[in-house]
Amino acid sequence: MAVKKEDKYPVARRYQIADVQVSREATAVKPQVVVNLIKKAKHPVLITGGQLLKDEKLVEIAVKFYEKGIPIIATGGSSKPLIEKGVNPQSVVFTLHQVTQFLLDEEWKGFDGKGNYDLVLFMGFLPYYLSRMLSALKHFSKITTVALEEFYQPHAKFSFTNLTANKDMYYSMLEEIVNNL
Amino acid sequence: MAVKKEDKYPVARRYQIADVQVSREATAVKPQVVVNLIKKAKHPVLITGGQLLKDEKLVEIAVKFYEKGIPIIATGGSSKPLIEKGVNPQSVVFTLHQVTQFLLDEEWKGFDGKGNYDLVLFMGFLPYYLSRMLSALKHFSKITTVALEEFYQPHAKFSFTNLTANKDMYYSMLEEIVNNL
Amino acid sequence: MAFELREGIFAIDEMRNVSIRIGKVIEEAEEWAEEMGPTPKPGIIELRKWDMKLLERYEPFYAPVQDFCNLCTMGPCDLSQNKKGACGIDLKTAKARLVTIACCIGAASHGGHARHLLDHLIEELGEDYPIDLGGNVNVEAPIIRTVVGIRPRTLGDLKEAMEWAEKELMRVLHATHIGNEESYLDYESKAMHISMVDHVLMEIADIAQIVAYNMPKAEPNVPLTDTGFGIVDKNKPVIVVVGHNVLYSKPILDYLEEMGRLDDFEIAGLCCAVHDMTRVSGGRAKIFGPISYQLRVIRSGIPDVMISDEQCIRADLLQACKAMGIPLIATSDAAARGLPDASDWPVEKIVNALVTGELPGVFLPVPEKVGQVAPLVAEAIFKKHGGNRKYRFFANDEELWNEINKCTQCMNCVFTCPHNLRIDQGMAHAQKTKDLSKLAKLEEQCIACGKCEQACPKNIKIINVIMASNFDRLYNKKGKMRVGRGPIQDTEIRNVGQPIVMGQIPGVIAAVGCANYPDEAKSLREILEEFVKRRYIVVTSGCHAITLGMITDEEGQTLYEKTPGDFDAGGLANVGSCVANSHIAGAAIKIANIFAMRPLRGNYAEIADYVLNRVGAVGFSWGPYSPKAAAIATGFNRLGVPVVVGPHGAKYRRAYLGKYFKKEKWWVYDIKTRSKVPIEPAPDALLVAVETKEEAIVQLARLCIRPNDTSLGRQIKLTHYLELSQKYLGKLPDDWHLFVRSEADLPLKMKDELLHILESEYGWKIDWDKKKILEGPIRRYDAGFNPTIVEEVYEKYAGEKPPQ
Amino acid sequence: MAFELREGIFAIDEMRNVSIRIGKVIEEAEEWAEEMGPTPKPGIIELRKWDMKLLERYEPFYAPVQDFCNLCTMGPCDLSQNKKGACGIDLKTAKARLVTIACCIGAASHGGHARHLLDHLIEELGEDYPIDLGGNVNVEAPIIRTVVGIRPRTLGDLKEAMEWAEKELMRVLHATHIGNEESYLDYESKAMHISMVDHVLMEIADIAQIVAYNMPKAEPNVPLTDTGFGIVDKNKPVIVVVGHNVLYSKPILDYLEEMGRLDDFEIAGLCCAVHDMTRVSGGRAKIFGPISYQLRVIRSGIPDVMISDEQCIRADLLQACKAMGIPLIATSDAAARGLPDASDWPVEKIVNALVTGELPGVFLPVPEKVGQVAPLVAEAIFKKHGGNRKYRFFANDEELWNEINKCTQCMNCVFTCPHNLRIDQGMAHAQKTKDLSKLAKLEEQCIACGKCEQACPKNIKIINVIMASNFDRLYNKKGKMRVGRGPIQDTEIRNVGQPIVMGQIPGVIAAVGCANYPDEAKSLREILEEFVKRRYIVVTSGCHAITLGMITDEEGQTLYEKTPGDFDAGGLANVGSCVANSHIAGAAIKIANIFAMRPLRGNYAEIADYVLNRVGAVGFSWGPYSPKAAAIATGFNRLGVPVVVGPHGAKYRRAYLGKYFKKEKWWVYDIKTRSKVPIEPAPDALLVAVETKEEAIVQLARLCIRPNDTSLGRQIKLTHYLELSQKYLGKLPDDWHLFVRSEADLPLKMKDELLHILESEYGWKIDWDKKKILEGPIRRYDAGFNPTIVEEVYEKYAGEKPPQ
Repeated sequence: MAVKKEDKYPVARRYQIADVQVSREATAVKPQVVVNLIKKAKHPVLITGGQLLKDEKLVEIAVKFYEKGIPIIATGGSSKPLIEKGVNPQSVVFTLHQVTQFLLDEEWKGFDGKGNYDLVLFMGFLPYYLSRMLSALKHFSKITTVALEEFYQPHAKFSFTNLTANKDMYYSMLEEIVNNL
Repeated sequence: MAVKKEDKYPVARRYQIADVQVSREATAVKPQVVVNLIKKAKHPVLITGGQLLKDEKLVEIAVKFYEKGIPIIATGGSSKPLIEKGVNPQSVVFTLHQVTQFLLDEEWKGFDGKGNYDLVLFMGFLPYYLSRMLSALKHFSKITTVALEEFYQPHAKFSFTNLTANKDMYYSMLEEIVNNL
Repeated sequence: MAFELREGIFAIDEMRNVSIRIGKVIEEAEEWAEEMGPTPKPGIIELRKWDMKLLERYEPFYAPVQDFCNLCTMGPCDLSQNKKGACGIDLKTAKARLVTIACCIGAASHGGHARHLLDHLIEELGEDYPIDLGGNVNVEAPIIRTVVGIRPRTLGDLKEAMEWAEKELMRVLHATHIGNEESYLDYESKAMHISMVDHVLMEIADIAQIVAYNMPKAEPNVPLTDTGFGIVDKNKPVIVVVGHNVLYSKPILDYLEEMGRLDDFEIAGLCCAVHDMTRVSGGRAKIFGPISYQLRVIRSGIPDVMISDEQCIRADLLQACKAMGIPLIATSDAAARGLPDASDWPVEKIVNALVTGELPGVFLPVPEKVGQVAPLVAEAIFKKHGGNRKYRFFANDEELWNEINKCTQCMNCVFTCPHNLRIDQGMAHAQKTKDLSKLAKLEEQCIACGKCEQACPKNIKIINVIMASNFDRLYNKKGKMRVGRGPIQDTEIRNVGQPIVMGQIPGVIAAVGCANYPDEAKSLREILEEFVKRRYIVVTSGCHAITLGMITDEEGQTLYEKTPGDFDAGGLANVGSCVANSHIAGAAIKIANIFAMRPLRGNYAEIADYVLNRVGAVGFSWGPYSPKAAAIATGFNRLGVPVVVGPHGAKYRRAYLGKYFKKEKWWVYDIKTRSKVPIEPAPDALLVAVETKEEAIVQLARLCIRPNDTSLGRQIKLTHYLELSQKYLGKLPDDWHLFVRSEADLPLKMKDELLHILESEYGWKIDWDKKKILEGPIRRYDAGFNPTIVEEVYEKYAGEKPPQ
Repeated sequence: MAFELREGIFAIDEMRNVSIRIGKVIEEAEEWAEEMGPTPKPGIIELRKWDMKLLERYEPFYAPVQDFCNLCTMGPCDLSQNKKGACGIDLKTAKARLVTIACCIGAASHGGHARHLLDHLIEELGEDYPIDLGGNVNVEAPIIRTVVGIRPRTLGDLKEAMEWAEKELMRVLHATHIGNEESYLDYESKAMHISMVDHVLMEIADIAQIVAYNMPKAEPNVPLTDTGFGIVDKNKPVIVVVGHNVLYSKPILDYLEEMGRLDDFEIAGLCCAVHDMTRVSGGRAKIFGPISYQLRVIRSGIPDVMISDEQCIRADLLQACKAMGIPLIATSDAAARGLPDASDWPVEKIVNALVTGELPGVFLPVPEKVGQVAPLVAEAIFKKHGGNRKYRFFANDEELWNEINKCTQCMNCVFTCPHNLRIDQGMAHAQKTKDLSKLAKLEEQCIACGKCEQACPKNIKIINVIMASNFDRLYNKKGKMRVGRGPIQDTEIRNVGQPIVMGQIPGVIAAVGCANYPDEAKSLREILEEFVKRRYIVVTSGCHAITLGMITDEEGQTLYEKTPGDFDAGGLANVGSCVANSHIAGAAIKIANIFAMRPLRGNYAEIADYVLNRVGAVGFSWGPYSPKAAAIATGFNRLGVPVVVGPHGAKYRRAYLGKYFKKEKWWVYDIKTRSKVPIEPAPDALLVAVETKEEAIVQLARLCIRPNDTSLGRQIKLTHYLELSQKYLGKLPDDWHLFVRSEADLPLKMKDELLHILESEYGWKIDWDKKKILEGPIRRYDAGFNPTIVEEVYEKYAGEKPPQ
């Protein structure tokens, strides 16, 4: 299930060498694992970040997630290109910082009123900013976090491995997920 | 060379879960590796610690090291049982703290006047105390450090794996080293 | 027995060992009539109740950078998943403690700075030297008045505030010792306390230097000063200052002026030291750039002598200067840099040691001597090279390309860079195509921290490669910064007080702090220009103010050149260096005082409550990095001012984030109706990190909304909020309806559309004939609405206990 | 116009706004004739030169616990292998900065404590309340005299020292902000500075409480007080205090005394709070144990009410008490513990809330109210259980065994335990054999930090298992501690000054600090008993003093019961709580002053130089754990007193370790011969961590050697050093020959043997007829030897510049 060395995947290398914690590091996962996680989830959500403004491919992927029925919380201005492509995000104005604060609250009902989310996918964030949010969620919540990022995110529960040297692989892994939902 | 999972050896588990650093962790090694390191070393030394006062077996092993020509720096009072068994340590009165300070000084000629040591073996120390000294040597010297301890020592260059659950294995690994020198 | 009455110590004949000290002789007319409020010189728990109000609503959020603690010898302890360590502390409390320590360090920095200035100036000018901030400033130390409860009239008076602050630092730092607070809320309260102290300390420092050095006194129309590499005349000896405390470098100006040789030298610098040099020199000193320009400047080889004082200076400054053959004079006792103390040496000996290279630098904590030594050294070094400074990052192109060609794209640099800049791609592109443009692009984002070079296994001089790749642009950068004006005038406050409190001026955006921007520096201008154009009041200081002075548009103009320096709608006021941030907090306080006549003296909670509910001011720090910035932000938070930080700000570990959905937390007492009323979540955060400039813009507009807005004010604020959300987020914001109290709050142009949405999406009832909202809002607008969340304030004005 | 002259503020008729304050009216006879020395109220660089002398010889040693920094938002930064971070700081400098921060926090703790006490006592007793430490103490504040340069006669005078200290804290903490010092040496100098300030603060706190509360005043024969679980009468309501500041708990005694009900209650406690309670109560208060007894006491269920003040208290105290149904009264503003502030509530309301369990605790920072509330709560709670406290770690054996049987020997506990205690083996042994002895054994070493429970996947109450396994021993522990005596008498100093300086009293061993012992607590007694028997002077304080009061020998006696309380050869003097450590440093200073007539006033470097070269005192902290301990040790170091710490002390990251082989570093100026002479490396370390008690004993003896020892003194010191080395290390120490200056230095009994060794092993030339050493020693002994390493001191006494 986890990405192994003998696979074609690069090693999971922390986005920041000194971003170390005692607690468990993310399991580096292949796309199919993410697909399974989503399928099993009761209330999944995709949170998109500001890097969508600089990467059209990520917008395209997010749209596909949306089309497959995964609701989207759009942060950092990522809502704009998404809305242009027909997405109706659950929220556009709250920052990831705020959304994370909400996620940490077990009483929160989610933006859709259906209760807090159990599986949260993250895509398109500045790595250091996302890392802190994942740390908060790791230590203070039970939510399953999945980082669908170019950089491996150690504080997520599950993360793509490090794909910075191979952007095509990154995109194809994302494609593999949305295609299998 | 390094201890691998498929071996009979237990996993290398830090003596203290939160004693984390960014820098490399010790390579967990088998006895034969230590033998090779010693044989290749130009000026090796064994430093013994206070736990020899509580563990006769360690005294016995240290005596064998000595008999095989490895000089000993005895700290923490470990000199007493060693001297009783015929060992003539290079030093008895300096603490590991002081000895480490000396080791960090490239100009130090060693207690024997032959120049600083290039390979230092550690045996019989309180794990947390040794850990700090190994950290100093890791960051501020080029000396090769080898921890021959029951607890895996992450800041050494090389260390036995964690052997706390199997003292017999610990002893037998030590025996294997001295027998092959 | 008779004696003349002046201040001072008197010996009386025949009375041994008796001294008579004549206290302050105060003109009756000047007596401060204001009654003392409830909390003058508050201790560490006096304002705890106010803090708990804030913390109840704005819940602390912790994003641990490390999940363990190793401060005591029982550790290290694993605190992950909020486990407890050996002392019993859990992860959240440990983080809150660390935040408190950071705020203490931040406050101590401004405090050490203030104390040194104050002692020095009192020694020079006397305790009685008057505090005169010009005719337009009568409320001359609003923070000190509000917090300490005194009205300082002289430099000597500032000492009283200083001593109180020193006492509080010891008490708060005490609480961070192992085995004290058990609750993260109490640590947050203490962090707020020491950060309020920090604001007092900044005010002391800036007032002292303004009056003593005759810096601009609340003048909106201060001159512009030159910024950028391009403005330095390299045919003169160049003296470069770096740090924060002008007291060490001002004597250089004084000495050269005295000698009539000012024109023979270039005096330029970095960060707040030069910020304040421009304030004392009327624009004669020139600005290289913000803090992130240190390695750029040193490795350019331009300085002929470097003067360092304290704070935010590279900890390898001596090494960096030494590598370039630039002599260093370290001046502050906070940063002696391991150098020999040359205080007692004759000037010639010092100059000689530095010019010959016998010593790479000296520690010279005697300002007057620095004034003499620095020009002599610069001149001698200049003579050596004759203005022909060879070094420009690389001696020649070959050297540059040799470095570039070493790169193997191992990406160690990328994984250690604070911004994960894709240096590998820039190098690869250059290797393949001989085109430096990708590397040059990095220069716009690079903070020149140099970590990449530490990580590079090939020892490539990456910083130099980046700088050299953008050489022409960097070297020719020119801009203009408006010199720091100091405080806001009482008259300005009188003009804008009402429109701010009512909401017609949609907000005050205070862009302050350091230069760890997440993006190209020009994003800062893009964000602020949006607000200047929309006629918000924009205020700035510190490295943000400097950066703004370096970003030119297509016409080659900075925002300063296009905008007046008033504290008024559509103005861009630069108050000055870091310590001048106190004038921004002071302006908020003065609105409560001058416009609303709220008493200041020892009356912190009432003032903060006023600001929180009424003054639509938002702090903005796009590139915060230091403990000082943390203290400044936390001090604003306690005063009821929300702060938006760039994404690096998430590394401060702690934010204050309210939850719109916790309806029970959003209430006020309304003094008019004698009731406890639910309110809209405005502002809904006190500290929040945003990721992009788009997000920053929308959040800033959003957080300007206040419960006390009039209908017109709310309408204006919502207009901007909604427009900006549509512009940058692609649609109306999710929560706009929460801020609608009546149809009069709705932006005029969108009124119908919005009413329809309220009806269809939110189920509100609308009377379509009258275009009135019948049902739906959290509360109705009431013109006499008089909100407070402080029981004592309620009681004071309502004359009765607050309702339950 | 005439007015009477008293101290105070006077209004003069007709002169508005003029106050005349009459300063101190000092009797001429009492005038302090001593001239002011060179460094009164030193700033952060005034003593840098002295520090650099120490640091040159005693090189800082860094053992990084973490090799990265994440304090600013440019980070986190990898500093491994001494790499530089984004701010340019390298690993060593970062560690030195952290040490400086820790010392600041330590000093701030004593300072917060001192300030609170002082303000409170001045409010109660007035500024003029005299400082009277008894007839035998004329040099009543040696540290303040030496450092601050004043001679405090009243509580009010102490404020002057306090304010100076607060100022210095701000300046030192300032220097720890990002971007200040570049050299680890300068951070060490600042750590030393704030640690010297720490000693001033401890002196303020202890002098204030001694004079105000009439604690024992330098009395050697203070009463013994009871210690241990066994001495608490469980048939009375039990009030338990924990923390450090007696000001909050003393009112309980006062109130009960006033009510005539002292005998109806047990007042016991932990750590320094009860240490000082025994000083105010003449032994009425009882001591449960040192800081590591907190969970032991709480989970035993014995307390009926718990009073916490500040420092070293478990950060989960409220949770721990709540779990046991023990109401908590938190009293200090440094540790409000998130509790509601009950200051304004009527006593009944507070008592009711606590007794009914409506609230688990209150924050009550009003000492007088605590005095009333605590007994009422204890009595009510006691009534509920009627003395039949059910809980004794486990309700019954079954519960205990259920817990034990859960253990799977996963060893998570072992890998998180500060001592790596083999809990797994204790559990396994019990599971297999039903024998609890292995678990019981752990109780002797366990500091009850509770981390094991956090790590246990089965949620076993490991602490309770360990305590219950040793239940009878623990519950019946009884001992005696000699109550803290306060300062050392001038007369005692007069008696021992010469023998200490000459060396005939082989040394002063000061055992101070916390309870993080590496071994069974009894090892502390074993170590100190060796020195008491050998007629060293042994001094103790804090948790070490408490622990010594709990370890009984076969005869059931503690070391106190077998040893006089004098500051004299063979004595064991307990000075008091943590803040009483100031009297130990004070004693060293007083030796220089009273015996050697060296002037104290503002004369720090000379005094420290004197102590370093002449006073064979060594600090010893077997179980140091806190930043306070770090500051105390560093303060001793600056004063020239070496400190030996237990192995956990290595986690302080920094030591000061000289190198015997760097011969150029071991020199002094000899004022007598007007020359610079090489010396023996004595002492060769200022801070060193030892691993075992054997090593501790030898190091302590070794570090007592001083260059100034007379032949007789050296002979005695070497005798002990050599004997102890032979006894514990199995042979003569490696370096004994370095300390031999002439044959007269040699231990008499071993003289021949040693001469032979010197000849055969070290190649010394011996005149065997006269049994004289001809060649070999580093230097010859000279009776008039007058060493100093301070140029100014040399000049002062030699009347000329020192030789090169």
